[in-house]
Amino acid sequence: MTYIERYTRWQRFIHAAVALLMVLLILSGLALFHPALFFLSDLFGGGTWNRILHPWLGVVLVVGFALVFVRFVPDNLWRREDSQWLRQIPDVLAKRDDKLPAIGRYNAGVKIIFWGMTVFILLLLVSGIALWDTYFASAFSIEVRRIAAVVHAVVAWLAILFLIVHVYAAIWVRGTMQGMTQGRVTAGWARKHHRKWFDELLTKETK
Amino acid sequence: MGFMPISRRDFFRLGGAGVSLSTLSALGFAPEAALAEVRAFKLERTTETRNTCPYCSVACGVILYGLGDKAKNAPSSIIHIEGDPDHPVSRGTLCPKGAGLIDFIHAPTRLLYPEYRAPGAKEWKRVSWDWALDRVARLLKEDRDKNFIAKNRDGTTVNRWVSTGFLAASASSNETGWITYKVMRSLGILAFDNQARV
Amino acid sequence: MTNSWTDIANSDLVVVMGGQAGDAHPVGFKWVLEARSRRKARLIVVDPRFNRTAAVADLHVPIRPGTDIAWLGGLINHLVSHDKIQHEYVTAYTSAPYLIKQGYGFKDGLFTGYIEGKRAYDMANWDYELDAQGHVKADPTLQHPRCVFQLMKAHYARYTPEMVERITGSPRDKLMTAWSWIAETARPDKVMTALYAVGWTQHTVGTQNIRTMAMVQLLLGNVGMAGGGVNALRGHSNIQGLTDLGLLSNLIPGYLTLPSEHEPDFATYMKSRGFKPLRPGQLSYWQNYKKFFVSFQKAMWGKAATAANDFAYDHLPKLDVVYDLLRIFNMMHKGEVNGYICQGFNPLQAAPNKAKISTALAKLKFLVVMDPLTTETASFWENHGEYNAVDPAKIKTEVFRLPTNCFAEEEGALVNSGRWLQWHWKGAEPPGEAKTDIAIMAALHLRLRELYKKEGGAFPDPIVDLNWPYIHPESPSPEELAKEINGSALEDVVDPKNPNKKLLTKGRQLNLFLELRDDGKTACGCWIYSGSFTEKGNMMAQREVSDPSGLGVFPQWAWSWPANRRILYNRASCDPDGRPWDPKRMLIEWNGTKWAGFDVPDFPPLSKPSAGMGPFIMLPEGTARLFARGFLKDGPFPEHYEPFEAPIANLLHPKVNSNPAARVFKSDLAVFGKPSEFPYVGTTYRVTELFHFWAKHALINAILQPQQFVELSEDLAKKKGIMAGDWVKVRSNRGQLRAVAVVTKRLKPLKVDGKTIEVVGLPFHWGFTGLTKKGYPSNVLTPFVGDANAETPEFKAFLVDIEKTTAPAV
Amino acid sequence: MASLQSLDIKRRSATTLPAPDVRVGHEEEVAKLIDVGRCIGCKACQAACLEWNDLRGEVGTNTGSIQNPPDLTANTWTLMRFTEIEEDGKVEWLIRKDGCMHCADPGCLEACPAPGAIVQYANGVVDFISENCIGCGYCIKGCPFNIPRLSRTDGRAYKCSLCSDRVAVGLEPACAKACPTQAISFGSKPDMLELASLRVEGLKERGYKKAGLYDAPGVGGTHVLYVLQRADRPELYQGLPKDPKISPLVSFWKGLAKPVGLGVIGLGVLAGFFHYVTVGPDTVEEEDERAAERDMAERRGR
Repeated sequence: MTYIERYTRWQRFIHAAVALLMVLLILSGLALFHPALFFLSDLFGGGTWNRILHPWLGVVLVVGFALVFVRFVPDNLWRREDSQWLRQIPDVLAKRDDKLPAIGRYNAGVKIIFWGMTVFILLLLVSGIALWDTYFASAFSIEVRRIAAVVHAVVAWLAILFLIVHVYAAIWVRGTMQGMTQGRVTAGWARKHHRKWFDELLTKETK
Repeated sequence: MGFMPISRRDFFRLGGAGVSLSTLSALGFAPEAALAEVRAFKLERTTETRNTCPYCSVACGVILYGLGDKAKNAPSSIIHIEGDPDHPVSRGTLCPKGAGLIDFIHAPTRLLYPEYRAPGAKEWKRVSWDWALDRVARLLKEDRDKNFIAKNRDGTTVNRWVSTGFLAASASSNETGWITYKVMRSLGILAFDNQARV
Repeated sequence: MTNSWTDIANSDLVVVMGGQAGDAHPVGFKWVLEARSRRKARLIVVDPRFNRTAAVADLHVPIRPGTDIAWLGGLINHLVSHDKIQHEYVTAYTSAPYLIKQGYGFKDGLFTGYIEGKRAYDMANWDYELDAQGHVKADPTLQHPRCVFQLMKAHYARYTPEMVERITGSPRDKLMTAWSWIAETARPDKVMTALYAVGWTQHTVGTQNIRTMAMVQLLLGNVGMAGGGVNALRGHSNIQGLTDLGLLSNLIPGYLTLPSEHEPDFATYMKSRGFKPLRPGQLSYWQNYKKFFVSFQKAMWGKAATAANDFAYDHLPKLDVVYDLLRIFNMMHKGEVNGYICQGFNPLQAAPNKAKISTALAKLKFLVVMDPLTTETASFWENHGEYNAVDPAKIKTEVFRLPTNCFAEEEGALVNSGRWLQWHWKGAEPPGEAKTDIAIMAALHLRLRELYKKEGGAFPDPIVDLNWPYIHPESPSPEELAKEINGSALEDVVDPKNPNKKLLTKGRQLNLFLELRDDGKTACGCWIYSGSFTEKGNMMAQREVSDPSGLGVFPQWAWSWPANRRILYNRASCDPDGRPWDPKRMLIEWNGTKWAGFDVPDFPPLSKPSAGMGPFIMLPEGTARLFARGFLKDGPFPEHYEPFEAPIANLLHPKVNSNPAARVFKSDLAVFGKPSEFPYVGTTYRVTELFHFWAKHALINAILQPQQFVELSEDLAKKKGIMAGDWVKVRSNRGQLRAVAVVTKRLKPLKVDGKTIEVVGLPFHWGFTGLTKKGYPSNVLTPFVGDANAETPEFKAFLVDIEKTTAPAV
Repeated sequence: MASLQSLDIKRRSATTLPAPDVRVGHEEEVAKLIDVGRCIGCKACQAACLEWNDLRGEVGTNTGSIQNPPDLTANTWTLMRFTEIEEDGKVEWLIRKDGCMHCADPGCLEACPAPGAIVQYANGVVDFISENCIGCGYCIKGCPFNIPRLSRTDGRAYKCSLCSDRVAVGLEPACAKACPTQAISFGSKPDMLELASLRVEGLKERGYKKAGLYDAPGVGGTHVLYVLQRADRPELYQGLPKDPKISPLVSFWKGLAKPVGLGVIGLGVLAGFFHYVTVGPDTVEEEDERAAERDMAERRGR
């Protein structure tokens, strides 16, 4: 079997870091979001540590995500075939790959996640700062802070939903995880799911 | 006759103590158990002393709450002051000055020992009471002996001393006032005044 | 106070003027609001500022500082000309009907007898016309042109509403509303009370300010009534007690007076203190003066005071002049004083013209300060930058700072404004090495006595002879001292009519001053306190809270001087026949055989109404004086004089602008400011959060009012480009201070004689010690001039200028 | 959960189960009545609060007003707010004691994510339990009156406890005891409402036609009541809200959003699960690999 390198070591590291942070943020965020999940704060050393760590984790996440963004933004620009792929989402879900258009390195799903997360993280950053009373209590009016609380909650919720899709897709589409964990995918995987990317690689190689 | 040297409301100190103490301890004040608990009532076993606010002449009744039960080995410290509800004028109320009296008692600027400042000096120097009182008595006597006027120009006996003066307080007790009067007048002091003047 | 704090609740109308009862005495002020709750009483506040008291008032009347006599004189005119006086009361209980000597008169601002150059009056003619028996001539119809009533009417006829408005700046509508409300209380069943404080005393016409209100209250029949009276709200917890105990230059405890040098012997001294009744059948209680005096001498010098030596009369110093605070600091300033002891008093902050006080202290050889706290006075030689710019090296004064206990660490009695002697108990030991004032005074005495015994010296007798009967001579107990003040029998006294009846038993405490004797068989430190610590025990420690009257008398709570009487002149609450003017306010009444009721009668209990004794038993005429015969130095009727620094000339008599009998030292005359240079009126006052110069040492209070500020109107702020929170500089001709501006709607410019007059408010609590931010005493600005009678400095009206400045360097 | 006598807990923050409630409704609800018409702004309440609760802030500066400190802080639980107004040439000095209103429907408690950090006792007192407070500041956003403040030093939120420690042993709050002019009274809520109506009447008799009670129905009533001279315009008193209620934003955030949000997330996970078990994994088959090899060989071969 032939393998193709999909992610470098650095790319895997930064993605993993962001993913880890995201998990921690979701856990600590959910602890504060719903009393039924407050027990999660014990993972962080209790409610107060949970409250202290969450915003700082967020800051680190923003930095990490910025690196991810810079690296991956060229591959995530929208292409014509992405729209076609999106229209055929039932075919995707039903594994009718043969009916789908050939797509590049990333499909529309990933791109939506990518751009979604970019927007969400920006919103979470801004609303999070407005909520960060320890340092910024006097910088925002109560009303602004209330709006920020709602924005932060709703956006975080959307982000979680996106990530569920993202993670599920990775699990569902076999061979994907390997790309992020070992950096390589099989040629068959590439050809099946990202035909255009596969072709581009071949073209590059044979030039 | 309602003489009441210390406190009327023995309720907190004795009678009620058994009951309330057991109530409190039954709840457990171990921090880990404190799921939702009001702050412990801090006057539970303090000693109450009746006093009068020393500021203005409304003379509100105050109760001093002293740490400890006045046992020999536990010198009391006042931890809280609150209005005396029995007092007919103040009825337990206080103004912001009275309500802040605790910080007067424990002011960081309270004087703790006699001090002396020599002519031209830039500093206070701690001295002993004996030294200070001996020195003041000596200075008083020197000035009195030198400037005492036994007779005026007409030859009338006047027995006065006006080169030293005394300014009495406005918040000291009658008993302090009386002994001050005795001591100062016996010296023949006329330059004697108190805050009532201003 | 003639009445008590709790009695205020019995009023129908409360007039707060010359003080700010709510701001400075919030707890006592509760009884004003109680009067509102109970009887829908109204509250009038007459004050330059819309203060905290005004915040809950029914009417606030602004007034220019220092014009209270004009305001009240106008009120007298209003009452008299509208016939709003309580006729029966005025005729029977005041001096209104009495005839005054021909020689009395008033013209162009001066009463007769003015001695130019001496700043004093010959008061000989300010007196009653007497008949052959030495009794006052009277005209009960009040029609005689020389009767007090007619003279008073004529005197105040000049105080028309127009004139009062021009002088005081009080808008006419508010003035008339206030006067008409006050006039309503001329009815026997309507009572008004007047609450004042140092807003009246701290003027060069201070005593007369109070007198004018007393006259108003007499005309309205409100003196002696529950809910009435003229009530001084004393500023400090025991100013009343220390004054009762005579801790003033010219006093002996119980308002006896020290001899002057014109009274070389006891007989001469007593000659002017005979107090012979001026009308038939009057008590003239001061006739007992000798008993009080002799018993006092026995308390002072015990066995050394004998009939043979006129009870040690020569042990007392004889006055040439009164050595009040201002005089002593003036002498100090001239280098005539060597030693000074301050016991819990902070004159560097409290006395006028700080610059002068500071210079004066530096001329002392030694200064002793006894205080629980650091004080500015003890530290007057320390350099605190702009707040106390002195050079320690140049100050040669030896200073002693002796730590004393505070209230919580002692027991003893304090006398409240209502004359209640209340005992308090000790809660803890003083911190560190602090000692009680009693122990310090005892230590000084014992040392001096020892020195004089050993070395001799100038007239040691009064020191060596001083009665010192205490169990522990170095620390007399408060109870011993309290018993000594109350007095005891020194020998058995038998009833002359019945040899088997012992009137007094040797060594026993006296029950009351009625038992005092002039033969040396009793000793008593302060006669008015006699009854406070009897054989029954410490009456000042009584804590019975019942009030059978429902009028707030509380007869068994603590003990009230004199004789546990709660409302002075309460005989005047009844008509001449002994029936209460207002049955709902019954304090005492004649029950057919004696005077009885809820309060101790201020009257001989068995004196029948028909005997005609007047209710003002201390006075030889038995009635209250609308005309102060030969008593006050600046006139028998109060007259409006401008403050020594005033923005306008006296509209009534421009040639006699200020009080012609007020005492001014020459050097101080030179530093009065002119309105051209200092166009605004400065006035000083307290804020509620701080007490004088002590509460700034209490953290809680420092938090509540952390930094010095001055108040000014929005108009003045606009004119001077000052915004709230800006730093401003306030200057007078004596000094300047820097503070934060509080710009407020509560100060408004006043229209005074067509001119606009601005008042600058100067709360006075800050200094260079304590926990608040450093500040200046407002006394850097105030003038060194005193009231004609009480020598109280004029802190309440002087001239300043104000301008924007920068923050002080930190 | 039991607490001191008479302080059974009625509500507890961030708790999904109801509190034991058999006693609730049978214990007397307390209230503090603040009659602004009798207030002289002496700050005795402020001093008594600092004293009793052992709070001491910093000695600040004067900012051009006698209101000090200028705002509530973590150690200033009550504050006299001074407002000067002038209408028709008449000056009025409106002085309001600000502090926690102890709402029947407390926004702070609703917003609080920390279990048991905010409780409401059966007597109506809303108390912050500092041990449980995590310092998130959500209570501040939840409060319609802008009362809680975070401590700069320990990071926790603080506010007036209505002296729950005093009330628990049958005493009145320190501020109510100290108030020299009876502007503050304390008692059962019905008693306070009755007293309030007398006070309102008194004010009306004295010419304050717009006098009235402030009991904030929008938050279910409060356990701190005001009698205002100008009940028609509470905002005159330094922004006392005219019709306070918990912000709809907070209600959404802490109401609907919580179950719906969590539910949808759960549904998302379930959707994935069932998709997986029904459709099965999207695997790359041998055939795909071969096709890829073929393509590669083809391209290389060309």
